[in-house]
Amino acid sequence: MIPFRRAALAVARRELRRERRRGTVAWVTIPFGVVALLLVPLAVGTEQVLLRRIGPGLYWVVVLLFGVLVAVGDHDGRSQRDATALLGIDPVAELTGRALAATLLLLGFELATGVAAVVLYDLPVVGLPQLVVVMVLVAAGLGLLGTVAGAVAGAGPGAALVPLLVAPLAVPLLLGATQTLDGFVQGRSTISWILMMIVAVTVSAVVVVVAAAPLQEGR
Amino acid sequence: MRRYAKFLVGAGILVAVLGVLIVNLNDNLVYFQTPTEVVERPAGDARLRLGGQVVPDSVERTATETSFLVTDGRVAVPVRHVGAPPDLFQPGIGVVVEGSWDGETFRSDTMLVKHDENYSPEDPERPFTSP
Amino acid sequence: MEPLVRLDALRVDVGSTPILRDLDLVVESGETVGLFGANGAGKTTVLRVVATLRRPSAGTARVLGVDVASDARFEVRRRIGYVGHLPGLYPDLTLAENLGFAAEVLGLPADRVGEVLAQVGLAGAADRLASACSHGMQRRAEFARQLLVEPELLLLDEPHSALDVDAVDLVEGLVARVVERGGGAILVSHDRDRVAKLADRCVELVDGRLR
Amino acid sequence: MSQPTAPSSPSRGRVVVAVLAVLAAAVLAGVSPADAVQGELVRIMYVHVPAAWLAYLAFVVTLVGSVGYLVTRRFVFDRLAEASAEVGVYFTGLAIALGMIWAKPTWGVWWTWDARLTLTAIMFFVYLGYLALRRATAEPAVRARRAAVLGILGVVQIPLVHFSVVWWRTLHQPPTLIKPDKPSIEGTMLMALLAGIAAFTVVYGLLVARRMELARLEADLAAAEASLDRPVAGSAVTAPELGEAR
Repeated sequence: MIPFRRAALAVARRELRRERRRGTVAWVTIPFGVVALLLVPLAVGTEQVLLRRIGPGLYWVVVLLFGVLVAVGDHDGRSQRDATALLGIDPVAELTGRALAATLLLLGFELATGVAAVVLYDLPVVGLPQLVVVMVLVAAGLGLLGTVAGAVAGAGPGAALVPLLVAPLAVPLLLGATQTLDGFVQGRSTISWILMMIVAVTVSAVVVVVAAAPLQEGR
Repeated sequence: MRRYAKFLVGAGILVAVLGVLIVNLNDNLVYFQTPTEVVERPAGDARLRLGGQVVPDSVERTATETSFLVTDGRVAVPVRHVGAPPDLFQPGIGVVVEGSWDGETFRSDTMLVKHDENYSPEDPERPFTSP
Repeated sequence: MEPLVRLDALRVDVGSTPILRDLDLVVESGETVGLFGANGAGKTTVLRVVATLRRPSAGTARVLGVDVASDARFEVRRRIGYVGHLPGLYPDLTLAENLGFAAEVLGLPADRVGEVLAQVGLAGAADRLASACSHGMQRRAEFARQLLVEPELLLLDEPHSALDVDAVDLVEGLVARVVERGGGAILVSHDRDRVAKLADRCVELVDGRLR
Repeated sequence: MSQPTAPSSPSRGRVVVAVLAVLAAAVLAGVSPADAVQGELVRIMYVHVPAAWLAYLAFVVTLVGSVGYLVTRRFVFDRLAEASAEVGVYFTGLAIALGMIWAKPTWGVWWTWDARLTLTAIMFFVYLGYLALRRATAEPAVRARRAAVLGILGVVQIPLVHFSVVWWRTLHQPPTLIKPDKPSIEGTMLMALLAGIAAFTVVYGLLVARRMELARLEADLAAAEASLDRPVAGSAVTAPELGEAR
């Protein structure tokens, strides 16, 4: 049997390399996310005071909805899956590697759209340690959920279902992210929200481990 | 070339529609309203942007507020701005303030300094001073 | 010693339609078996069951000493080489990157990739995206991957499709290598004559049964 | 098969002219006086305005290339459109970034939604989309045709962006140079600005020529590789060596 760590890291590197070749995240998803941040104020009003108030919420909604597209990545056809399986890669390692790559891409997406949100909405950057923790947790949670959803929906027409499958499940991440930062600004304790996010990420990780073999083999 | 005739017709229609939009959207696309407009069209409690020149000699500063008159040359509106004004704020400069009416005064919480299209040296006598 | 492959009363259904019925087949070490039959006879399904990629509906299939329906299949997969009739390369990676991924997973030195690509005559195309390669070149790259993996059981689905004369020799060389080391091979084709040249014995699949 | 030719390096003369032009513009921008209201911040203008000018120029050239391709179906026009759009996107981004850096100390915000800023951002993203469309389409003729349609439609935005400050009341200042009466800018500043525009235009020409050359080489390479694909002999595919192992 192939060592788990080696297989997972190889899969993650493979997925990152594929993204670099395709450039979908850098050329399509990130610009589209920034366009969304740019357009929403045209609909709700462009007053600086209003935008400073709702800006963080808009940012996290954009991260959630567009982040799903980043997390799903590109699904393999059957022949690619067969070839990978016959290298002796454990299905859990395959999905873990994909989730790892998705998490790193999501961090890049969060960073790029985050800078755009700060600049566009003139947001103050406060509570940097909390912000970093929240961004990492959201990226990990969305990466795991998107990977599972991608494996559930498969390639072809099913792939369009993925955002619908993930978005409702990602509510704890959205709530945790906004409430943690809100709580920091208002001086409330944020630890319970962070704990909730950690639980959400852990549950998603458990789902990946339990569901990997049936999802990857069941077709 | 007949294929491009269709394309040209399409482009022509597009330009015409855009022209109509530009004329008609005028009111909605302006970034701020002038003092004359805000006096003629009372806005109630709604937030709006007001832009014009700061009347020289009308500026009074306190620790937390700045009061001044904003004019478009015809009407002057008293403005009370809460918070520190931008560095470039000075009598005679163009400003856009964001806020709402508080009785007869316009109470602003956001101020943007509007630079005009004229560029002139600090000291017109010595145009070639190096910085 | 247990044979490489032993199929006993194998049955595979898709929905309620049987694809394979009462299939018995044994492949011993050092043996090359040709499996031929018409389109839709179930040839590919046999290969996928043997490759542990598809569960039998009934009967048993033991490959390299383990039951393909058990979790032990994960342990033996690395020792099975399977080239399906569709290429299994990632189209958005180069040939070298595709094989480099396999080498990384298997813990092989990276320069093996260049060696095996040269062996199949693709040294000049190593840095070309798989999507920019013809079907025949992708098949050659698949064979290069088998040289990297060095399987004990080689399963080739229509090995001659999309190949030129040189590459047909390549199939022969690849099979010979595996057999030399005490492994075995199953070659599936609709063309009896071509398979017969390479195989020690041939079996025909008709309507999901061996004849 | 067209034989790939070695890259012709741009004539040294053109590079020297470009370097000298940029240096002259930089010196003029450095010695010109500080602005009465903005102070030293005014120097951002000497790059911001030329960058915005190049954006207009580049997208008009993309229009020319797009129309040229559709009429003649010659790929040189497609390469012109592509090269110009890439340079244009770069300079649009530069103009926006510099504008933000200027806006923060002047207006007090990095960004606001006045007509000029919003339309410029939309133009930036439309041409970013143009480049993404090119990346996403592999077949050269299909890519050129689709890109040409977008390259023609996109140009509608240029007058909108430029005259937005005249047609609508914006926070952004109205044009200083291109307007009915004479430019409202002091002489030395005007010289520095014009020198910047001239220097950037020279650099633009150089970049586009270079990028077109690169695109031609890429196309030649792809054509060369494609023609190697069918007969198996060639540099990409050779006879297997595995036979020796038997």
